[in-house]
Amino acid sequence: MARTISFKAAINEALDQEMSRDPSVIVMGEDIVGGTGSPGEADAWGGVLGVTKGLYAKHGDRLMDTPLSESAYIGAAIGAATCGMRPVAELMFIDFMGVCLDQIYNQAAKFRYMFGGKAETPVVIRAMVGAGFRAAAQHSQMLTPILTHIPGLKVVCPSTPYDVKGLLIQSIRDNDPVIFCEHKNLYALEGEVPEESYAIPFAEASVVREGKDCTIVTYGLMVHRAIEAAGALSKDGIDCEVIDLRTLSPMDTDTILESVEATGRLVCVDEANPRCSIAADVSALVAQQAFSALKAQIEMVTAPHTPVPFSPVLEDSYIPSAQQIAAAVRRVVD
Amino acid sequence: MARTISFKAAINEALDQEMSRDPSVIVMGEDIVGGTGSPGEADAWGGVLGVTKGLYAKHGDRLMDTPLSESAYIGAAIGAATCGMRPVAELMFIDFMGVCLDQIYNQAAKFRYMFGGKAETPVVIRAMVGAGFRAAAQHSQMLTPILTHIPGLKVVCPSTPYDVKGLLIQSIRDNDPVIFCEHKNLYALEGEVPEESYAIPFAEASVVREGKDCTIVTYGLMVHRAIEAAGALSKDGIDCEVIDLRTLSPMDTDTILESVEATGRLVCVDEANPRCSIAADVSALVAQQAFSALKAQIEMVTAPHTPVPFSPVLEDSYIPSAQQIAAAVRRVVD
Amino acid sequence: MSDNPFPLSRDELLRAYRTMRTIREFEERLHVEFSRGDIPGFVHLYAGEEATATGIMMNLRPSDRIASTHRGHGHCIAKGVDVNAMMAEIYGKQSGACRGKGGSMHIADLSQGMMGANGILGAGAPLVCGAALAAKFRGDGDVAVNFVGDGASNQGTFLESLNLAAVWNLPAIFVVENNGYAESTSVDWAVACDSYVDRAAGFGMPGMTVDGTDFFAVYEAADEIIRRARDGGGPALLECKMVRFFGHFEGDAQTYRAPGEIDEIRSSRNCLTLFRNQVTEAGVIDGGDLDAIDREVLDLIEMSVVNAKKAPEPTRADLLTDVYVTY
Amino acid sequence: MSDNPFPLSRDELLRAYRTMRTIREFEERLHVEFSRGDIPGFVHLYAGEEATATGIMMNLRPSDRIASTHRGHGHCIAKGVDVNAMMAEIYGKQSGACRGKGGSMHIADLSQGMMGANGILGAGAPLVCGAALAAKFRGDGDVAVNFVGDGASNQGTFLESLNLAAVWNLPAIFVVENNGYAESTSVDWAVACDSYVDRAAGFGMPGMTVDGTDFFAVYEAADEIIRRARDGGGPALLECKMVRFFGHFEGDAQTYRAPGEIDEIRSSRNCLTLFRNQVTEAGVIDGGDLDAIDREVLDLIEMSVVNAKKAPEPTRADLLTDVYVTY
Ligand SMILES: Cc1ncc(C[n+]2csc(CCOP(=O)(O)OP(=O)(O)O)c2C)c(N)n1
Ligand SMILES: Cc1ncc(C[n+]2csc(CCOP(=O)(O)OP(=O)(O)O)c2C)c(N)n1
Ligand SMILES: [Mg+2]
Ligand SMILES: [Mg+2]
Repeated sequence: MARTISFKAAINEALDQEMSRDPSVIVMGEDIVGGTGSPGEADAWGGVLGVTKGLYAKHGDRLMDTPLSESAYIGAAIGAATCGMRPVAELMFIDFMGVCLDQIYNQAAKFRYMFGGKAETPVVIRAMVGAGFRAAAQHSQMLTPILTHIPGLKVVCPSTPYDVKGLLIQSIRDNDPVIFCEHKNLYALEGEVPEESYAIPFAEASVVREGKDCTIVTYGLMVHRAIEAAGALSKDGIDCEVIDLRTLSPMDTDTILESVEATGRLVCVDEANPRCSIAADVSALVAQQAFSALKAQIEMVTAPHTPVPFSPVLEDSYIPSAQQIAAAVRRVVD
Repeated sequence: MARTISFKAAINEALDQEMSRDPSVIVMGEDIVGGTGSPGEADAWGGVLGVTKGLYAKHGDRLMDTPLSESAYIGAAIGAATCGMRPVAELMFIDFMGVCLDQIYNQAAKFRYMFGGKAETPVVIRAMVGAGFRAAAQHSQMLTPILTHIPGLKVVCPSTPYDVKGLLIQSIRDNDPVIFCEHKNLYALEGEVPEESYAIPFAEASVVREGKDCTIVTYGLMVHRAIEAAGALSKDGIDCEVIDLRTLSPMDTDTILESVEATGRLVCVDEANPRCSIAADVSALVAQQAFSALKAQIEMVTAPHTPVPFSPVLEDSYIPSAQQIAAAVRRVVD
Repeated sequence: MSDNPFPLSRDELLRAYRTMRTIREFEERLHVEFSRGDIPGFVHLYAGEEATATGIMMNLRPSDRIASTHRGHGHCIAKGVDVNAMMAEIYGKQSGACRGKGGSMHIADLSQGMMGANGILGAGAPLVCGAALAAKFRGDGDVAVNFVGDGASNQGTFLESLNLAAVWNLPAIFVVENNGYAESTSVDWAVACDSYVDRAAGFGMPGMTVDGTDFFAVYEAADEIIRRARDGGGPALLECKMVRFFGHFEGDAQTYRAPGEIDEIRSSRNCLTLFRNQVTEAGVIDGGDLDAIDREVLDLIEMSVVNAKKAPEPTRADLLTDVYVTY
Repeated sequence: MSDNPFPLSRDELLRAYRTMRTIREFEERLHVEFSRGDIPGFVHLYAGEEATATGIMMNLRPSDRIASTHRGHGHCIAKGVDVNAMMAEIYGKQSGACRGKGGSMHIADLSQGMMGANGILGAGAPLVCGAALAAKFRGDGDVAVNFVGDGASNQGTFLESLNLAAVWNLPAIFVVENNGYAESTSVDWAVACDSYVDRAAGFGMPGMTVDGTDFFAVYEAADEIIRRARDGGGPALLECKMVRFFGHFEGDAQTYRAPGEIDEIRSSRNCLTLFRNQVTEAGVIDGGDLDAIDREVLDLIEMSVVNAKKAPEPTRADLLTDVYVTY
């Protein structure tokens, strides 16, 4: 039975259902319970934005607060994953990966290969990504291209309450390390979500809008901007297909290529910085494998090559807009 | 007066000349002097592969060994840079950036922007990159795409003794943070290098081979493989232009675009892993800005989406070969 | 008036009080402005902790460097950053200390030796090692001070910096601001050692613990370790036990606190009241002079808010500048 | 023969000796093979340090986990990893413990509780916290042991893991293998604290220091702290003072050492000689039995090299497998 809940509630529900289903699932992070050792209410915070609120009451010590030591506890989640647990570790903001990246990319991502296929590391690292929160340069990055570059990691970035629940459940059940990117500006988004548990397979992009004139490939918050742009363009008779990648690694290349074969035009939209971005990656894929279908240059709409500014005025112009996306589409369809 | 010296000796000479020229230049890293506190010879190592050997004898305490704490000493170099020094910090292998990336990408790279243009951070971080050393998954990565993705960083990756000297001198004189990538399999390469000091400006790619049929864009060790491939192809009358980017950020887009305008064909070669790579970045640039000149799909030749294997047999097949490059060129010229 | 039992002159004491009061007023006002919805982003207030920033900074010169935390307003004000520039920055305006690009978590003013608030826990410690190293090369006796919270004191970045500072014998001071909480989590749970003196000993440096709400206790401890550092005696760690009057950040419901805890600390551990009592009871300053400062500070903060609100926003063009020295 | 004054049975003592001898022979042979140019990449030898790995591992069961370092051969052998699979791995062969993909710095065998040698200093500590956490959830009394070098003990990753292990009260043991050097750099310079006992205290856990070349000293200290950890008593740190017979890695000229240092330690601090004297003088084992083991080990290592050399190389297809569980 589906009902309307928020993106945030859908994450909470996915964690709750997987913890109930599988005793090897444990959840750890900074203040994800909240109030450990403090005199007041236990489970006071449920995470900095309340995403895990209420889970401690149901699942008790399988949720653990941690000291402020990301290398230690993210690494501990990874180590526990090689010992039969299915830890979900919260890295509050993806920006903090700078203090624990080694455990993610030299350890978790490489165990299986370095050990000749003899290790499994079913760990999920949940992290908030993206700008728009007025949180400035160190709390607003996407960094999805950096993680996508690394062999051995899987990278997920959902755009709807329905997808975030199904993809988080799949991530927890998956036997490889998964970086689960939650756009903080989607937490309040409401949408239809079934009560029962379900998993959405990786490497299956969703065509959120069908169209014949131009393909727009994107993910995360930008999916909604792309849909907005497509809506505006349709008034001028420009019919866009919008593809939500949902998982960046592995990526559903077939859906992208088939769409471009049909439309002959491509605009890649990425909230990340431009150099070596997901937008560049998708552009390169198509320029190599669907070149003959292309009727025009491939346009990219990304954040500029700058850190994220604090000023609301500046931050709003930093984040790619529906107008910029529409303009890029016009450049390729004219 | 130019004479033939090794890539390694050219790095040593650049450091020596800049230390003599500018007292604010200091050099720090693990065992870059070698033997600190030990009973035997001072200056025993001069770096794990001897790159800084002999500098301590000339410049004394301006070269500093460090404890094995990359966040602390790389961050110290960054902090000192904001106080008027020009530190050159050695991160032995770029693979180790996982334990100190925060200082590089959230601190050094963002100070100037976060502080509204009121900071200068003239730090150079030297690191060995690349495969072929039988050093396995944690000592053989390129990681250049990750660093190139980050606004505020400059990324350099030279391919010859001449370039490495001139680019390191420029890096030390530059007022922004520079990641200076030294391919460990180029250290032994001999080449003509002037004795006197000289600086090579950033964002000036070098056309190491002119040709009219196909443009090959690459950097680092791959430049030599590309030249080898071009040589083989010329025997079949295929005339390749080979562009050595030299600096990945900032990147010389004009030289790339002009070349593709002329040849109409592009092969991007990158020793890094494929997703969100430099190869993808250059492909996307051209697919967007020189599309109309393209006569064929853009090919990429990169390492596979795997960690670097230890076995010599496997590692040799991991690194892009001249044969793979030549085959890619044939796919676009036929 | 009776003669002065304090290590500071009457004028210095007035300056210290003015600094503490300015911080308090700045934070109390931000709390109000934030609740009105006028302030963007995350704001972490320093109210209750003023005596520590002030007690340390009264020992520093402009050329000494400090690296701060996400809770940096107090450090900025005490180190001499202009209050109007700070307020404008927090409002994201072009006239801000960072031209609106940094915000509360990234206020910096290198001209005052303030290397920046920091959004990354523990990140200031290596930077301070670098500033201390530069001072050592200059040989001018400058020091560098790193502020770190109790929670952040568990970051590897901070811990390995302690070792580096000791090994290089740097003029670096590490001030642990122990306000009992890291977000909602108790320091008693999260920090394994019995005392920060032990943790300092684990890195071969002297450690001290003082009441961070007692200006004079902080001042005197800082005086000793900073003097030693200037003389080449190397780094030290100072734990200041303090209290946080507001939530972790604005909007924090603080249900993890004990009932009545906030009222209790506001009345019994108010560093401004304590200072006032100390100097007036000693008869060195009379209350009227402090009241006068209170009024002046009130006006200063009022003006800073008025100015910040009417200051121009950055322009779209500003988005693309200050990335590199060249643009 | 006279009765046994040792904490281990005669059979266990013979097993301990065989383990130490196997490590020594394995490393001495690699030294020779490397100098012939037959071994690819970096090789860090454990010769001289055998008593520590063996003394610790004699207290562990197969289900206990360990995380090792770049100098991991000794830990592997003592934890029960097959010597032939190890040798083949070091030669990069398909029959290797990691099918030739890992090499000397990444040998692992999870079936034996060996979580891997590691090319990143300090990286094993968080992993051991995780293994200890899993054991705690299982409640089966298993422990996890992290080996770390003196130099790597300055890594923030290691340091913050000590705090986490203490805060979570994990059955985790941290063994600092202090061989006096980190590459060419002296521990006396690079590690600021007077003693690792102090560093442990800085993270609220007991610390001990023993002679890492004395098997019995290591065994007894490990027995105590591991027993306590199994009983829920929490983590501990054990410093083992030891000597490195070879260079940092093969090819190291070692000019940073004192003249004659190597001869001196090889004669006066040879853990195998010490053990032999201890058990023979006590009359528990006679030398002949140990000589027999020496010969058997010699054959074992010889065979492992012969097998490794003639083992097939991985095939090109192997390049693209084992990246994910699905391929
Ligand atoms: C590396 C990193 N991890 C986590 C955070 C999120 N965070 C910001 S402040 C804070 C609590 C800090 O507590 P403490 O160090 O005691 O300082 P206080 O807020 O009490 O002044 C946390 C967890 C961060 N900013 N950086
Ligand atoms: C994070 C990181 N930094 C640096 C290195 C390079 N490195 C490998 S071994 C080593 C020395 C380690 O010394 P120690 O920890 O004492 O171990 P030992 O070699 O003496 O056994 C160094 C610096 C590394 N592998 N990882
Ligand atoms: Mg605190
Ligand atoms: Mg050592």
